[in-house]
Amino acid sequence: MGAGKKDYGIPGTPIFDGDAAQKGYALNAMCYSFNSAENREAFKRDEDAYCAKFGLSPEQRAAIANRNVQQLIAAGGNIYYLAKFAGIFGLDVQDVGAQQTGMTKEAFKAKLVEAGR
Amino acid sequence: MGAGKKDYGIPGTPIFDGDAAQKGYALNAMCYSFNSAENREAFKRDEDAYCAKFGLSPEQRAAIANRNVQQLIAAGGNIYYLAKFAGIFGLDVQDVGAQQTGMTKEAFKAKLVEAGR
Amino acid sequence: MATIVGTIMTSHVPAIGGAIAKGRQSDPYWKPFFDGYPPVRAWLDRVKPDVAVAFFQDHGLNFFLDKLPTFAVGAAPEYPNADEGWGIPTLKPVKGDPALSWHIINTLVADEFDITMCQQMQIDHALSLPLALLWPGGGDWPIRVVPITMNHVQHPLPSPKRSWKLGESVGRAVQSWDSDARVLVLGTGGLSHQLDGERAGFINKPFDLMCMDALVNDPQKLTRYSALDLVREAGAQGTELMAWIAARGATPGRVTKVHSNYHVPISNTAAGLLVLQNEDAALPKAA
Amino acid sequence: MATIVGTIMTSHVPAIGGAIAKGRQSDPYWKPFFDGYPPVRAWLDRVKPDVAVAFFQDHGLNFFLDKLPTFAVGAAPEYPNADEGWGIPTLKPVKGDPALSWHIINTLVADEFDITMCQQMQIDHALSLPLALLWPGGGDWPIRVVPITMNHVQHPLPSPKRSWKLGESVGRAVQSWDSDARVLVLGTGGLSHQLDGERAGFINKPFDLMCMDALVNDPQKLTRYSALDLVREAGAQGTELMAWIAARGATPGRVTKVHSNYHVPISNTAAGLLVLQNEDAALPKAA
Ligand SMILES: [Fe+3]
Ligand SMILES: [Fe+3]
Repeated sequence: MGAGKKDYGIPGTPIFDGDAAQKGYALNAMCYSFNSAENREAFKRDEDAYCAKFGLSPEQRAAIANRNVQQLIAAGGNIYYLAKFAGIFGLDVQDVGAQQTGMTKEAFKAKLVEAGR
Repeated sequence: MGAGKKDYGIPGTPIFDGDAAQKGYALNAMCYSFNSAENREAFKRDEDAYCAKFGLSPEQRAAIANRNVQQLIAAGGNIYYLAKFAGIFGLDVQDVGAQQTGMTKEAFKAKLVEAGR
Repeated sequence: MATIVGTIMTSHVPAIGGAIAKGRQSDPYWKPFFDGYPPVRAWLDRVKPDVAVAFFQDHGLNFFLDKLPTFAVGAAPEYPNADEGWGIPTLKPVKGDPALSWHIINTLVADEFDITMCQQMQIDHALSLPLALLWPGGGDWPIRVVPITMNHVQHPLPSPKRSWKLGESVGRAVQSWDSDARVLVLGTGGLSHQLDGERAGFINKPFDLMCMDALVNDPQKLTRYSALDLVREAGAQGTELMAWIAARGATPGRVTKVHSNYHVPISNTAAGLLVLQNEDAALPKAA
Repeated sequence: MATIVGTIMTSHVPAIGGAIAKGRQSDPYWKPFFDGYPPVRAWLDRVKPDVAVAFFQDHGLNFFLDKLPTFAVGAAPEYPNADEGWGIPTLKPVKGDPALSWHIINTLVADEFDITMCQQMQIDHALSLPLALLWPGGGDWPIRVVPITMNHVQHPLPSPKRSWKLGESVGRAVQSWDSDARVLVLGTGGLSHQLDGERAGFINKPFDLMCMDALVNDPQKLTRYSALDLVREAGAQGTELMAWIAARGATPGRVTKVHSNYHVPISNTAAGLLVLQNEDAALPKAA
């Protein structure tokens, strides 16, 4: 589920540990750069060039191309840096949650409301 | 002697503490940049412009102009960063020590040899 | 010596910044959340803190995986805010208090905390939005801050027990600070939430309510959990509870609960709010 | 489990790099210093370490005052060297051992050390020159490293006692590492020296010799000094002794002294060298 090798026994929950951090370094470095609006624009202008600059692995490049959160996490992405990538497309953490759980955003939001009862 | 306000009771020995670190921030930031050969060249090319870029205080700017280690330390300079500034002029820690103790380099070196007996 | 007036623990999520910017405080979705804060502002008007010591995590703004500190203490004259990637409105910088920062740093290192000392630091939504909730309306922030960040980005995380001890040491530092300042302790983050994995959207209301109760009366109970226990019980990002634990550790003596609120959901998060007053400080009584 | 073969503690000063580059090892000034190392190399040939855990300070190469860690642990696949401002020849990068790095990081955080975790790190003369002394002649370094840096740039410094405990925890980590690797502990810096102030050039030979003796037989004695005590006794930069103390703390069980050397001056520094063998490890005997 996560990118690490160790099973921490918490279902459905990636643990971003040293293994994941090593695997995801280039991907997370790119997403960290999106703190800057200028870098976000550069990515939008030429996605290929921007990914190449950070040396993404083919798996990471494909996950970015697919805008697929599960693939990004499997490739070592850390959710806090990935959120900055999602921000480029105006996606929020509920979009990200819906995608990962295979729900519509409305259904995901309803699930959250239900958790509060 | 040092740039801090507190007296630590160790004669002739500056203690680079929080007060000194605050006072010396811009000066030390400039000297830290001298880790890069390119930045050392930029400093040599236009010392005024380079100092201005880092926002040195007038006291710091004068100490840099004077190449005076005691003034640099009084202005908040940290010896480890200052050593990189001295390196631009090919000066080593014995030149730096001789200047601070008011000795010739030969006399300073002799003092060190004496300390080993 | 400085006086700790009390402690505010609150959730933070970036979406709050959007709601404030768009004036949505009275929308049905947001009202139960924003309605929690007027009583806190009334309390702040009474106890009038000069400076806040704030515990929170940096969400990948200052620190990257190249050099990621477990605990970092700000010692800057000013802390700018940033949009963090989402283009949300950037709030005003907040003034620091270098004298208190260095006093805390000296105390922490003497107490064997291996902190990272930061003369430059930006603040993200974990500090800017709580400030905006406590002092709304724009204008300059009427408070100085000492930010203390805790790693919740990359495992191994510090433990709840270590976070508690960090808070204790900071509390001792503040109480030994030679100043007549009134100091607020702030802890931001949580409560239960999870952003990543198939369990995204996980919330644990019974656990949150237990924690909010324990934080008033029996806070050390929470130090028996490991960081991974918190992941399991409070969700992958629910480990931010440790900022509340640290803030509670920094709160000395006898406390009373001034106010609390709990609402699910705000964004993906169970939003909690808890205000404690230090009963050992000489503070004006409520009207 | 991994085996700690023993520990090398040595001074480092940038000028050594210049002397090596210019081939001055036999000059009268340098000979008493360089003559200390052939016996160490003979010992290394015998115990054949695969990886070194190295304690030293970063002299303003990786870290600046914006974000200065008390203790930082490298977890990079490779560590490049840099000239640090003096234009001295840059040595080859040294390979890391991320698996051991993360095992040490996990152990340290579990033991309540608030380290900064570094997936990128450069090495300065404090690591590159000891490597060049131990494995001269150029070519790839025959060893992997885990660098652990300690703040001696900005007060408050960690204490000798905290440095010792850091070493102890690292030693436990190495001994619990599931690997058949042979591990060398390395501590670099000191001995007495002072670069700044009217006391520049200060050296304290009796103190250094006492420390070198204590490090063999009674190392915890040195943990009674404060950081400022070391400034007073060993000079402003003599606090680097703490790297030796940490390295000794990481060395388990019974040790014997294999070799030592002490020569004043090299540059502004009293140059020390001490090699200890772990007698509890099954190691080949000397011929
Ligand atoms: Fe958060
Ligand atoms: Fe050194």
